[in-house]
Amino acid sequence: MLNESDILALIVTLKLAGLTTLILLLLGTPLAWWLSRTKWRFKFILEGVIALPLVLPPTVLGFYLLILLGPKGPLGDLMASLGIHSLAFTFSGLVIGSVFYSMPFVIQPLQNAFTAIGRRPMEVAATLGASPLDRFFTVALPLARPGFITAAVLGFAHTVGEFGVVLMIGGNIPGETQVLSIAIYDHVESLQYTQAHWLSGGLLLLSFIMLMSVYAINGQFKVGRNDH
Amino acid sequence: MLNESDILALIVTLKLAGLTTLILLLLGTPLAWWLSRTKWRFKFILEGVIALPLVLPPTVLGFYLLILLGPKGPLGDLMASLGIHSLAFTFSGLVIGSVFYSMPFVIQPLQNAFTAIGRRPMEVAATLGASPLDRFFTVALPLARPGFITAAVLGFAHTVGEFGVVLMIGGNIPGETQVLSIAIYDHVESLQYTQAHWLSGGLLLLSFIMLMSVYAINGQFKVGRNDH
Amino acid sequence: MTIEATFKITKKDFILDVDFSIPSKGVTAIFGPSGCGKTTLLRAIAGLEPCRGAHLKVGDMTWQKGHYCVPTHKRSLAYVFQEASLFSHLTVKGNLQYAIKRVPLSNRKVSLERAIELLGIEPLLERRADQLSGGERQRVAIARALSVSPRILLMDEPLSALDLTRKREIMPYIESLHDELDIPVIYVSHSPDEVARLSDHLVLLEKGRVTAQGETGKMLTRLDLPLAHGDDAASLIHATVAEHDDEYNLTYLDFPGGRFTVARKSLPIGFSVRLRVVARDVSLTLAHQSGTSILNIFPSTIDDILSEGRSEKVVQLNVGGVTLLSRVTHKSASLLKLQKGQLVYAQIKSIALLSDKH
Amino acid sequence: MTIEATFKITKKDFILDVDFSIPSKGVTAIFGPSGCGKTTLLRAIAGLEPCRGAHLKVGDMTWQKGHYCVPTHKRSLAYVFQEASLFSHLTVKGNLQYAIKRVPLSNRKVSLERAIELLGIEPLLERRADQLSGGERQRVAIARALSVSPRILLMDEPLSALDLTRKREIMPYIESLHDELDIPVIYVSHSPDEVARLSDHLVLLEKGRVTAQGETGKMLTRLDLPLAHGDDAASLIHATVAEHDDEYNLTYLDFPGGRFTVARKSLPIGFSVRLRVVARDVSLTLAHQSGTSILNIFPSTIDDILSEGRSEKVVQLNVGGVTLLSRVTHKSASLLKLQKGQLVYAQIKSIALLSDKH
Amino acid sequence: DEIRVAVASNFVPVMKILAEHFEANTHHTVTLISGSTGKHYAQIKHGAPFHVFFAADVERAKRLEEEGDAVMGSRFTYTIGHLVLWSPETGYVGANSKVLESAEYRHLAIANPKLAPYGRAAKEVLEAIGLWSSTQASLVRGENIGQAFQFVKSGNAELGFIAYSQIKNPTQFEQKMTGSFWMVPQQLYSPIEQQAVLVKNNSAAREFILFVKSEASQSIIQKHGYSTP
Ligand SMILES: Nc1ncnc2c1ncn2[C@@H]1O[C@H](COP(=O)(O)OP(=O)(O)OP(=O)(O)O)[C@@H](O)[C@H]1O
Ligand SMILES: Nc1ncnc2c1ncn2[C@@H]1O[C@H](COP(=O)(O)OP(=O)(O)OP(=O)(O)O)[C@@H](O)[C@H]1O
Ligand SMILES: [Mg+2]
Ligand SMILES: [Mg+2]
Repeated sequence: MLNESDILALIVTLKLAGLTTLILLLLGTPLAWWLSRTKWRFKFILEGVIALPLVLPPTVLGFYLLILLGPKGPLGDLMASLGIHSLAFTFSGLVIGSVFYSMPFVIQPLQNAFTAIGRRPMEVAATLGASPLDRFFTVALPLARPGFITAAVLGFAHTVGEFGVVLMIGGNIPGETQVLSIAIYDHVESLQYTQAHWLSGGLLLLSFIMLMSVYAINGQFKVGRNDH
Repeated sequence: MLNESDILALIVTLKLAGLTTLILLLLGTPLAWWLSRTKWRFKFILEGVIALPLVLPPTVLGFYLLILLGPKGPLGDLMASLGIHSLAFTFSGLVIGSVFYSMPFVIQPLQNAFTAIGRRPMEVAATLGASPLDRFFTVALPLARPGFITAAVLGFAHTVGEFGVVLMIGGNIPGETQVLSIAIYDHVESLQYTQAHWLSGGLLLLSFIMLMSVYAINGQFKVGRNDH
Repeated sequence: MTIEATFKITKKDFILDVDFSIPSKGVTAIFGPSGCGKTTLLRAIAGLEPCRGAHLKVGDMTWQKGHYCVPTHKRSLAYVFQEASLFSHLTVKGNLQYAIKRVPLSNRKVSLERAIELLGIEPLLERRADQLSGGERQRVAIARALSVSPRILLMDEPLSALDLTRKREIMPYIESLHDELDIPVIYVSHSPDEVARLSDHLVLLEKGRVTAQGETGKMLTRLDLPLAHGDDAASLIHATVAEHDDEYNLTYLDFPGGRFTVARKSLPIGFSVRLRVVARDVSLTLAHQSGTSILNIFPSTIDDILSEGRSEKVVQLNVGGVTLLSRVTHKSASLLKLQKGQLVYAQIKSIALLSDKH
Repeated sequence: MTIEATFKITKKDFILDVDFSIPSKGVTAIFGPSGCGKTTLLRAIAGLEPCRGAHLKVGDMTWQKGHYCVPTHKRSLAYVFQEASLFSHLTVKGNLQYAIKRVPLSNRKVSLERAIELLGIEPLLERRADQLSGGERQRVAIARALSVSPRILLMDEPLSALDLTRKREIMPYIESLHDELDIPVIYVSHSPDEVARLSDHLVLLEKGRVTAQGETGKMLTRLDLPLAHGDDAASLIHATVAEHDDEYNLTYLDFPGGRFTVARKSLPIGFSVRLRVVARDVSLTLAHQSGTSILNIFPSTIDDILSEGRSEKVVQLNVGGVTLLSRVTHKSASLLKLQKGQLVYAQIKSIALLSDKH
Repeated sequence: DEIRVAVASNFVPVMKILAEHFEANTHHTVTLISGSTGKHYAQIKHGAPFHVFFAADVERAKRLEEEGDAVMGSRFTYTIGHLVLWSPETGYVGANSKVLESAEYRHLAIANPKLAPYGRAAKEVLEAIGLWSSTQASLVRGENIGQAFQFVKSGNAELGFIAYSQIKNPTQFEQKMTGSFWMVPQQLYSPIEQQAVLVKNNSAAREFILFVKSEASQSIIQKHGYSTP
């Protein structure tokens, strides 16, 4: 049912979504942690900025990223002077665009989860001799697990379904920047509905199995609360 | 700078995003609450289903919704027999599409926030004579406030930036289903870059002010934790 | 009027299996070691522990019977939880108001002002829960429970976070509740002192089972129960205010065995009071002694003597029909040749007066 | 070696302003009413309260001085919090291991097995925190703190959730800590009984200020301090084990004022012990009486008499150089014509023996 | 009356001018709905309230007519597009395909041959001059000709096959179009015909179609770099 280029697109998609989620969790975790702890007066500005990419239509966001990353754009200039080739039409470019676009979905659940922990468990860990980094990993992260699940699921799924940004800065190069969402879109646009149905169905099934496993595993560890 | 149709699009957008967020909060709150409390073994399946719309490219999702809601679709049939006109290409159709698409962004933060409350505060409220509904409104909701902020922000912003679904089932009809994101997209597509810039800039500024206000107000109420 | 309860609740390797009936007036203490199921029992009474086939009747209200189960919020009760339980999104005032608002005007029997004053939380009203000290939180929780004007009050170690002075201020207030409001109080405690001071009825819990229960006074002096054997073994005596002595600021209390002399209390003549006499504080002499600072000396008969450990004995005394416990060493017992039926003088150095109305 | 501390911490309308120096060995009790700043002080010592210009030196370690501040995790301390503080994502075992893993092997001085056994938490090891009773949680928290093998132990009302039997099992263990491990313990309590039993040094806190501090024994009997006036006023006496009486199973303890008779304790001859004598339990007679069950009678001189309320007096006695408090009524005082310098016999009905090594 | 006209994105700028003229001469109002032709096709099949459909190709207009979703016999070609190879850099593209053989560019933008007629045309050209396989590695595809243009315009692709109309009439764009281009000879690709059909048979819509077919309209269309049949 799936032709070769569809399979290629599937692989690119999984690679892109996986990498994006990973980068977002890596970047987002410290940022969300900082946001949940800081008493900085103007933190709300930063919070606003983080949610901002959301309101632009993805294609438009992609358009601006294209201009930004292009050789004439401010970032393109900078990168050229550093000897880095243009990022447009490359897999790396896609990753950057997706990271940018899916950021709020990862930051916000994490920030909420970290805030919900409160100060006490961290204080307890400190009195037990755990350094800030140690207690972050051994106390804050496990206690924030529901937030991580949500962040990862939203980040991953959103990247899989993402389309506008990727379309715009990716250039739809098979095996490199052609992702599944574009492939399905192309089928729909070119009236190859049967193929579109198959591909969508497959994607849904795959995602459903993945999502369900995540939730099923998550449901097995219950983060108990000290309130009973 | 903005022509009449842009302003029309802005109004439609705000109406759509506002209504969608409202509906999502109304529908999502009980669902999220139930998910956070139930001990149902197969809850993970439902959780998976809810996150599913995310993985389809919006246009494709819109395509399927179109098939479903169109006069020839199963739902369209049903509605026609009930005397309801097809919902495709109407504002109501847009709302349905957006609700469907933005659902996971609202459910998940709410569910996490509800889970984090734990059982104790609800038990306390019960011993003070508060009925389930009463304590839900007077205890669970206020304690889940960070989750509500996140849910509303993600839901609203995502609907504003949404595009594919709306384009597909809305039909881009000015004054009725043409939203700002599509208007910007059209400007970009028809190479009217200056107008696109102005519109994007305006949208960003507006959204930024709104988001910032939400966060600033949110920052003022601190939901304290009993752990100090 | 009684409270009848039958529960069977299983939690992993713990089983609470109780079936008891206690008077639905006065203070009933649930006493037992850590982990014996006190909290679980209280939660079951409040309807917070799901349990099938339970039976619970409080006075004329049936709260649970077979499949019929009144939900917690419809049970007219108040609950002071063992751990902090203030709403963190409300101030102290908000917490109190949350309770009050849900009581119909006609049912409001407790004056919030008085509770606030008595618990000393006036200056805290605008604070949030996380800005309070441990004891302050506990006091607010007590005030909040009282403002519900409940038909029954459940308290899970409500005073454990408080200092003695506070405790002694609050205890009489809790005692007075059943007089003023005629509401029964079920009071979980692991402090024998609190139990003796507060409770009229006592339920002993061990490993999820009721080992004994009855009137507190009788339970305290029953030599077959552990309470009569600890360092805190004590007897409860009911007496009435007979006379005040203005010269020395004393009050005389009559009980069937004689007259007690205690520091003056502003109580009306004829008022019923409860006295706690700790066994360790009761010494025995063969003759009535003079030239001693001890004012309370009563002739009594030895009812029973039991060894307490290898070096001490518990002596159960009969003072005009009232049971009194005394703890002496083997040595003293044999020096004085104590034996059943013997007449001795019980010297009571100190007495705790627990105001009461029985 | 001392612990020197200067803190000034402001919290809305509460100010903690302390400057004290206490010995860095033995148990120091911080005693004061609810809301006086005990927890805040302990948190400051642990480095959990941000405070500028504070000064804190524990033995030879400077933890805070001007802008220099050792972060909490580098302070070799353990802290038993006032409220539940177990990690909810770990089992009981996980909680204990969390602590142990962070102690270098060479520093592990506390046997986890012994702590587990003593605190009776063996059957709970696989449970999660929300499956424990209040007292069980507290015991796990104590065991966890001990497994840190700290250089100083901070405890915030660690025993308030426990029954007397447990308390009496755990207290000697805590006392023994500074002998076995030579670590100082700072112990917050509002129970005079616990303070007298456990502490060598006492810091009285009131409204954020230190009102007095010193050796516990001396502090308890100082008539200018509130401790000598409550119902729990008591004296501490240091004595040594002199002889055992096999016939009656008694132990004789010598102190400068004479010889105490107590129920037999399995302590070696020459062992130092601490005795607590509650003021209410000391009666006075003019002559040495016989035919009484009271074995401990000592001739003593009245050092001072102070009115306690309107009907009682506190009498400060000198028994061979040791201070003893007695509480009598005005009536007894005037019947016996008690006055400073007079010779009387102090009859002590009951004595609490607190094992000790000083 | 209101006439709803679904227009392929690439033709929207011209259609706007036409609509203004039409509105000035009649009492009707024209609402333009721009979008991709594939989307419009699906929407019309599912009952979209459009009156006229200006497709980007022949295929989809024809299918609508054949499948009975459009008025039989109303279909006509309204424009024929021209393909150019363009670079914003002056002198970069010569008057022939030579620049394509050099390996100096990294990206060559085209529209997606599967979706867009200009993409299909570009593919035919590359095949005709025998460079289809050798340029594979540097090809970037836009979803439509608009995106292909943006790729080049933003400088991310050095050159690309775009529509002549996109650079022909600079008044449409805010900036003056500079650069160099090669007008691809017509014989290298099959004509890029765009067809329209009447979706709803109402008189205002028929009027509008007649207007588009008129002399005046045809000359406007031609001015924008299209041919007319
Ligand atoms: N965040 C805060 N904001 C304002 N006041 C506070 C805050 N935290 C504590 N306080 C006040 O500081 C005082 C000291 O609190 P602390 O917790 O040290 O008391 P404590 O001696 O430990 O009392 P307890 O025995 O009841 O635990 C209290 O009066 C309390 O109300
Ligand atoms: N969720 C649970 N799973 C397993 N065991 C539980 C759970 N909750 C409580 N227990 C066990 O049930 C027993 C009774 O608990 P409960 O809280 O009623 O004790 P308690 O008498 O209130 O003790 P304390 O004085 O320490 O508060 C304890 O042994 C406890 O370990
Ligand atoms: Mg309990
Ligand atoms: Mg405290």
